[in-house]
This record gives sequence, structure tokens and C-alpha cells, in this order.
Amino acid sequence: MEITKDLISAHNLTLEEYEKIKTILGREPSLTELGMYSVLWSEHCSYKSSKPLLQELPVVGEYILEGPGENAGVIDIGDGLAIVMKVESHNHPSAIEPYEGAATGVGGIIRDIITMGARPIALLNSLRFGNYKSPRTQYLLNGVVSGIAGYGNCVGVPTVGGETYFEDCYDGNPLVNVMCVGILETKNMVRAVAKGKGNPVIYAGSTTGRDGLGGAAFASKELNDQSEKDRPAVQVGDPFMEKLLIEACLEISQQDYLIGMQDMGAAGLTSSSSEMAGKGEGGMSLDLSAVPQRDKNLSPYEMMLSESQERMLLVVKSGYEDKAVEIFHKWGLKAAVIGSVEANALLTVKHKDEIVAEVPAKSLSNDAPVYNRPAKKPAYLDGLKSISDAITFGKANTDFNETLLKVLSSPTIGSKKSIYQQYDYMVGTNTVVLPGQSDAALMRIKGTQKGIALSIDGNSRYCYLNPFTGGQIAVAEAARNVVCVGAKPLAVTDGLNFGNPENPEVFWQFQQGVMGIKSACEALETPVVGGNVSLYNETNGTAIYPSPIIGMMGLMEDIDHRVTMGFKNADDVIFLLGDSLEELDGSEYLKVIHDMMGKECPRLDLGLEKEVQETCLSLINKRLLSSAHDLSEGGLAVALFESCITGDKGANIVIGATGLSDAALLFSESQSRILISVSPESLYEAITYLEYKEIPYQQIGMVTKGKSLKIDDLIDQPLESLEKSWKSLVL
Amino acid sequence: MKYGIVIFPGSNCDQDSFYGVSSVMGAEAEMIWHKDHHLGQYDCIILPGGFSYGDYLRAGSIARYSPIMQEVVAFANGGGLVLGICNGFQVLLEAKLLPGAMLQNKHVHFICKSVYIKTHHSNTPYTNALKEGDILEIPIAHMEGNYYCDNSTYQRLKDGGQILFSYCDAKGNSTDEANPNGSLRNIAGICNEKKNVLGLMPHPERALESMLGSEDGKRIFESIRSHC
Amino acid sequence: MYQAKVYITLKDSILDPQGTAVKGALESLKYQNIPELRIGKYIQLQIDETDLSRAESQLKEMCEKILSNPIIENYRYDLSEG
Amino acid sequence: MYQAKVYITLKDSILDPQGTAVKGALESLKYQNIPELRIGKYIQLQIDETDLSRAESQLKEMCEKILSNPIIENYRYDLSEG
Ligand SMILES: Nc1ncnc2c1ncn2[C@@H]1O[C@H](COP(=O)(O)OP(=O)(O)O)[C@@H](O)[C@H]1O
Ligand SMILES: [Mg+2]
Repeated sequence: MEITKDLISAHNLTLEEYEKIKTILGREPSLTELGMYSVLWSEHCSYKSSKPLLQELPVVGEYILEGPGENAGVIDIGDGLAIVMKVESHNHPSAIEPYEGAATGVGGIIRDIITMGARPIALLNSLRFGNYKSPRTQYLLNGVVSGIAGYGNCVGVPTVGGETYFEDCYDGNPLVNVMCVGILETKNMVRAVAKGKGNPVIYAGSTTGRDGLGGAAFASKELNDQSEKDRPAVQVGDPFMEKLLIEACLEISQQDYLIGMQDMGAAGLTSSSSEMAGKGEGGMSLDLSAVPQRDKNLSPYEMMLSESQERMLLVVKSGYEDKAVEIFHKWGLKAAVIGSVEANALLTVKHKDEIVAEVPAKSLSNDAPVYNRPAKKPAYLDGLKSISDAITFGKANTDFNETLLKVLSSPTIGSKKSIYQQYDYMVGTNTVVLPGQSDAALMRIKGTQKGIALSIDGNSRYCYLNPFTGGQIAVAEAARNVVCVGAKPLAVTDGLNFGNPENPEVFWQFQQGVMGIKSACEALETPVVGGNVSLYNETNGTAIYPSPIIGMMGLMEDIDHRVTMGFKNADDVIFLLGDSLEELDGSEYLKVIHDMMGKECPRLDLGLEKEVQETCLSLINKRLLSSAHDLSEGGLAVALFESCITGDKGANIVIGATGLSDAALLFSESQSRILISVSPESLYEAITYLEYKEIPYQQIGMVTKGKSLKIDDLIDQPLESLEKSWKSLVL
Repeated sequence: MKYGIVIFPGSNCDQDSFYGVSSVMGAEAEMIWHKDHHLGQYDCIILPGGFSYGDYLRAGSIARYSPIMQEVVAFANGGGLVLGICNGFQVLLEAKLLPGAMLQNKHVHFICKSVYIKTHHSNTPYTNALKEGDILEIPIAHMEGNYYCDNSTYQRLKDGGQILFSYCDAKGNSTDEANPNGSLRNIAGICNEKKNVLGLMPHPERALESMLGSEDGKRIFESIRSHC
Repeated sequence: MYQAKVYITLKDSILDPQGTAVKGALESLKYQNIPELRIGKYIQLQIDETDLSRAESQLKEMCEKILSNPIIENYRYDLSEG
Repeated sequence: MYQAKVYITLKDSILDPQGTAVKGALESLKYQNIPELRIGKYIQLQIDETDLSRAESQLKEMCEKILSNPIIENYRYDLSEG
């Protein structure tokens, strides 16, 4: 088949990229080869726009066993155990088919964990939708949530946390980022490598079909009305198959004869084979005729690019292929030897005795062009108006009871129970702090006193106003969440969702966002162990807000010290750690009540952030706290309500003069703040410690038996009526 | 006291059940592979929760034909204790060891939460450590837990003292609001006529440690222990 | 070879949660003239068999044993050569 | 009033996990002569409408918008008065 310009551009390759392929091969590529390069050199697989920036991120640290580069990062938690984690996006597939898009996202990220030899123990997700009221959002929300539930529940991995935001910028381009966390005996860690000439290459899992063809290239394309026609690119997941794959892979991970394992994710067989061979500094030959196939007459092109789900590629020591295949068969999975490791550094693909592709393995996985894209500060930033320019607050006649009810009814702030109740968050019997009980989930590690706290976070409105600070805040808040249950933040996995990087203004946002994450991760000593980049999140030319998402893992040495956010006992004393400032720009209050965005995002002082977190953690470890809850969207008023409602207690808050406007006192989203409560018995010791640490703090009130929330003379409401507004999200 | 826990392809509460009955309750336990044709010596067989065969077609409909199920049926017919939890309950219904069938939850969604159930009879191997009227707090997690049977079957279940647990509120009232899935008469758990086979939608193995929210599940396993 | 189409429906006396939900969704989208909607299964299969009556008895057996649950469901089928 | 029967099937190239699992189950039950089995939906509904062509266009619309997912499924229907 002749390679025409049209064919090249249909493969999303530029002419320069095509020339580079010709130089590598010393000839024209075959159609199959062209397809292979096109997917592996796509933005999604090659990171061609993001690589230079990602190299900026801190990736090493005391606890880090494996940073980016493998399928997932690995963090040492002692006792011969390690935690494995990663985030993955499935934005575009979910926009087209929300149920299957989200479900296969979950499936994909689980496979990244099992390839490491780890057992998946927790799932989290971060969701962004457009206007809550639009029927399309309802459709997407329902589909995505039931897709995550349908897949995660069936494979038996608890979905223990997440976040959901609604913002018009996601109307055409929702975000679905999923995170999976696994546990591993360090000695059983597996790498995605092919080594040892002559060693057999084994295909395992589900059959190969035409579904999801070209999904990787598809994921990097801008969404437009044309996408409707890209339909076959949507894949269907089979969670039952995945569950079998988990068990079989875990069994094989414990065998000494396993050399390497890699999931077939984006670009299926092509990416897994070339990456494994590339890492082993060798080559691989494959015989496609041996691949278990679902559809009749699959062409080599289709087989190399198919993104059928629930498939793995393995290399085992020669002579052990039957044993390996037997394990998969025992679990009812397909498995076959489809090739062998070669010394010649080539990926050679045969089909019916004919060589259909032969390319240097590393050229696919490592030699994609890298672009240093131009960046330019976006013009919109100059047009933003601070609220202080626009309106005056603190009008005497504002009824803040009404205001609070309205803020609580914002779907971004409201209870997410109707979402998480659809997820089996208990399977595994390790979830010690459940969804809705705290800012982070806490998973115990059976056989030890340890636990790991998990949170996923990111406020894209802040990032729109200031992507650098927004990126920092995402890290700071995720860490703060983990601290609020009593765990020490150890490591980050990030999901970087942005628009089209070829647009210099978008690239600037991306650059700033990454640099913000870098600075916060350095300051908080939480290296980035891996992540995902999703670019081209645009609909018809309009980009989403810059949306970096941070998954954070923290370690707790003794889970008996854990704390949740609900107030526990009447007469406990409530404190607010940190500084409250007049910061309503970018807040949910401003959005909901005044339909405005503002200009500045809240400030972040990483030094103070660290102090506040360390202080809170020490107080928890000294067992001086009854509750701890981080302040985020909705500020103090919302945090107080949440601690009241989860603890089924009231609160009486007396703050008095602060110099802040009433609105800011209640709803400012100043960072580095934590709401804690302390029993009368612990009061003296807690105050002594706070004084000693010299961090800003305020004693603001008491927990009460009476079920109402009172804040100065601004708010006095029964919890019941507040709760009604807060439960506005229905599925 | 020794439990045998069956692993079907897709079971996902098998390890939780194992941990619960062995590490927490201190009993012996062994896993049984669904393809086995022989049952060892057990005092109680657990069919665990999960999604056997993905719950494709109907929950439990395929697992019920696993080779080991013939043995389980024989064991049950011989008076052996068989406890089906969640998906295990669905398998028992499909295998006709218990009457009735499961429909999708009334609100169609999967639902995971802690619920209250009321004990109706204490003269069974599963409830002898409980008193009639005792309320337990135990989590549920299912998509198809909407129990259904026809009127005459219901009468027989009721007259035979086979309805062991029903959903209720914290005070023990069997209200519609307390019914999480639309089950007929709030039914949460039933046993066979001989009282040796129990199907239970809630997960007692998830309620054995206070750090997980409730220890009420222990009462069921304590009953089994004192029966054996 | 025989081609079979099997239709599995919930018995009339049994409430259909899924059908009710879809009916509700249609109503909220202004399709208010749907007094009744029920959802069942439609299974298409091939039976590699040469004799019609053997194919039919096998199909019936499969329907009763596994494809449907007679406590809550009815089944019906079309069987044709081809 | 019109009676409609809608048959929804997965597109040919789309994986049918349910069908595959059921086929596997039938095989292990010694029904080894089922080369193909796919599971779809069978929806029965009534449309309270007096005009056939209006009923039909409404049915089509509902099929495309709600009852089926055109990205992975095909639909077909029978419509009759009664
Ligand atoms: N935003 C990011 N931050 C840090 N590491 C990243 C990021 N994006 C990707 N990586 C790392 O790059 C490697 C390749 O990622 P990817 O191609 O997404 O893997 P997979 O194909 O397994 O999903 C992984 O090790 C991943 O953790
Ligand atoms: Mg991977």
C-alpha cells in the first residue's frame, strides 16, 4: 500500500515525523509500521510535548523505590512491603461513551498496578463535569459513576475516595481521572522488561478484536463534532476477565521464572512489546498468527494497534512457558506463546510466515520527536477583575443563613454520598476511614499496625487564575487531606489535564502548573512517583481550565491514632489553625452567590503550609485531637458544617472582630488552614504545643449537643435544614 | 470448627471471609476451588460475596453449575451448614437450595452502605447467639438484592420460621425507608426448612472489627461456632 | 446449523426496576405517552446441529436451565435453519 | 395505542463479555455446539398515540436517544397497533 500524504495525516503524523521514520528505517514504512509509529509517537504514548517539563519534577526520595518510568511508582513502607500507585485519565473515551469510557479507565489503571506484581487495594477518581443542570451533564455523570462502579465493584477493588467538580468549562470535555493503589512484597516487584535471548514471550488475558482500534491516537486528538464518527475507538471492558487477570498475574508474579510483565494499554501489542524490548536493550520477534483472536480476518495492522482490554504481555525463562500458560488457563484465561526475545534490538512482527514489520524496538518507545513548545502568558489573565474592584461586601442586610444554604447546595460542595454509595468501598475489609468521614481515606495494612491515607485533589478554578499557585495548592491540599487523618504525606502521582499544547497560551499554563507542582512537592518532600498527561482537552477550540490533579499517599505508623473530621463530643473546643485572609477571588462563594470568578487565586506560603501540617500531625500523634478537617471550597462555614454533620453535633462559634469582611470570614478560601477540636482534658497540652510551635491559630468556639450551627451573629441554622441543601446531588 | 470457603471465578469476598473467620473468629478455614469435585471435612461451607462469572446474565446463575456445587448441594441435603453471603445467597437461590429469586435493586443502582437488620428467630444454627428482635448493624453492597418470591412461598417461609433477618431502622421498625433495595417484606436473609442453609444479603464478614464500623457480624459466626 | 433467538421477559406480576427507571427517564424527557415499558433479554445463538427436533429440545433445555429463571422470567424463542 | 418491541444488539465488532461468559458456561455444561452467542436487550413498550407515523418517529427517537447506545449498539423494532 502506498503511503500518501493523506494517509500520513490520517495517522496524525507530521511530514517531518514521517521523514524521521524513513531515516530510522532507511526505507518507506509498511502500513503496519506506519500505524505502529503513529500510535507510539502520539502525544498520549510519547509525551512529546511534556517530556522536557516532566523531567523537572522531583522523583527521588527516602521512601521511593521506583519513580516514573515503570508502569507505576513504588513507595517503601517498611516491613518488606511497598505501595504502588498511579493515575490515568480516560477523558475522551468518557465523553463519547461515559459508562464504558470510565469503566475501561478503571480497568487500565488496575492493570498498571498488577504489572508491578502488586495487589490492587484501592481506587480513587477525580471527575470534572460541566454545568450540573444540563441534561448532558446528568447523562455523563450517571454514566461515568455507574461505569466506575460497574467495573470497580466487580473486580473487587474498593473505590475509597475521589472528588467531583462542576464547572462550565467541562461542558464538552469532562475529565475522568482514576487512580489505583496496590500493595506488594518488595521482593516480588516485577518490571516491564524483556531480557534473555530466546526467552518466550507470552500473551495472556482476553482475545484481540477490532474494538478500540487506534484509541491512543484518538485520545490525543481534539474533540470536535467529528469525534462522533470515531465510534469504533470506544472499547468495552470486561471486569470479570480483569478479576481473573488480577489473580493469575499475582500468582505468576511470585514465580522465579517470571522476567517481565507489561499490560497492553494504549497501542496494545505495539507499545507493550516495544517498551519491554527497549527496556531490556534487546529485541523481540512476534508471530501474530499465534495471538488469540476474537474477530475473523484481523490484519496485522489491526492486531498491532488493537486496544482490546484485559490483556498482558509477559516474558518468562525459557522452559517455563508451559507452567506460565497453565496458570492463566487455570483462571480461565487465554494464554499463548507468541514470540521470543531477540538479541538484535529489532521488533520483528510476522504474520502467516511473512514479515509485516521490522523496526528498531527502541525507536518506537524512545525516539519519538520531542517538542519544546513555545509558551506565552494568556491574554485573558489581564482581563480578570478582582472582586474588590467590582462589588463591596459586608452589606448590612445580607442574610448569611440564606447564603450558606445556597453555597451548600452547590453540587461542587454538596454531599457526594449518592456517588460513593454506588461504589463498594468496603470490599477487602481494609477501609478504616470511609468516604465521607474525613478528607482522606485510610486503608489498614493487615498484619501490621500501619495504614496508608489516600487523597486526590485539584482546584482548576485556582489554576485558571494562576496555574503556578494552583498547581502548588493542589499538592498542598492533597497533603493536608492526608495529614488530617493522621498520616505523613510520602509521595504523589499526578494527572495533568490541559488543552492543546500547540497553543502557546495553553502551554504556558501547563508549564506553570508543572513548576507549581514541582515547588510544592519539593517543599513538602513528596516526590512524584508517576502520573499521566492528558492534553488536547478542548471542544471546538475552547480549552478546559488547566486541571492538574494530585493523588497523594501518606503513611500512618499506628492506625489506632487515626482521626476523622466529625465533631465527637459536646464541649470539645474548636480551633482554627492557620491564617484567614480576605480571599474570596476564585472561591465557590463568589461563583455561587455572585456568579463571578475574581482575579487572584488564594495565596500559598509553603513554609507556613508545612508548619501547619506538621503541627496537626504531631497533635494527632500525641492523641490530643478529637477531630481534624481541612478547609477548602466554601471556607470556614462549610468546613464547620461538615464537621457538624458527620459528627452529628452542633457548634457555637464566636470569633468577634477579625478585620475581615463577614463574607470572607465565612467563605474565604485561604490556604493552609485546618479545623480541629480538642477535648477539655487535652486542652492545656494542645494549647501549650500550639504556642510552642508558634503557628497562627485561633480558638473559635465549642462543639454543642444542640443540633445547630451558630457563627457569631451571622449564622444560626438547624443542621437539618443545612443538610437538606447540602444533599442536592441526586443520581 | 472448620470452614470451607468456595472460590468461584469472580468471587471477591473469599479472602475477606477467610480472614474474618480465621484471624478474627479464630476458626480453621480452607479455600475450596470451584472445580474441585470433593468436599473435605467441614462444619460450615461459605459461598462468599462477589461477582461470580461477572454476575453476567443473572447473578449466581453460572456459578451454580460449578462442579463443586453438586457437592455443596449434597452437603446441604445431608444437613451440613451452608452460608451464602450476598453473591453466595444469589447462588443458593439459583441452585434452588433456597426458594425465590433476586431482582435488581428497586433504584437500579449498586448500593454500598451500613444497614440495620432485625433477628426474627433464634432457634437456628446461625442465630442461636441472638435473641428474637436483636438488631444488628451490618453493611450491604450489591446490585441485585431485591428478594422476590410468590405469596405461597412467602407464607411457607413465614410459617416455617425461615425468615431470619429483615431490614429495619435503628429502632427495629421495618419501614420502607429502611428497605435499601425493594426486597419483599424487607427480607434480608432466609434459611431453608431444615435451617441449615442460610442466604444473607448483608456481609457479616465486613462487620467483625470495631475499626471497620461494627462488630455485630460476630454474633452470626458465634452462633455457628456454638452450634458446631 | 440452526439460528436461535431467545426472548426472556420478566413475568407480568413482577415489578421491573430497570423498565421503571427507563420509563421515568423517558418521562423526564417529555415522552409522557408511554404507559408501559418492560425490559428483557434478547439472546442470539447458533446451534451446530443437523436435526431440528434435537436442536429444539437442546434449546429448551438451555433456556430452562440457564438462560432464564422460571421463578421470575418467561422465555420464548424462534428457531430457524441457516 | 401502539405496541412496540425493540431489539437491541451489540455491534458486531464490540466485545460481548456477557455472551462470552454464558457461552463458556454452556460449554462446560457439555453444550459444545454453540459457536456463537450474543446477548442483547428486548424492550416491550406501549405508545399512546393515534398516528402510526408519529408513533414510529417517536419510537426511533427514543431508540436513538435513550433505549440504545448508538456508539456500541444497533437497534431494530416491530411496531403494531393494538
Ligand atoms: N504527569 C506525570 N508525572 C510523572 N510521571 C509521569 C507523568 N505522566 C506520565 N508519567 C510517567 O511516564 C511513564 C509512562 O506513562 P504511561 O505511558 O502513561 O504508562 P502506561 O502506558 O503504563 O499508562 C510512567 O512511568 C508514568 O508514571
Ligand atoms: Mg502500563
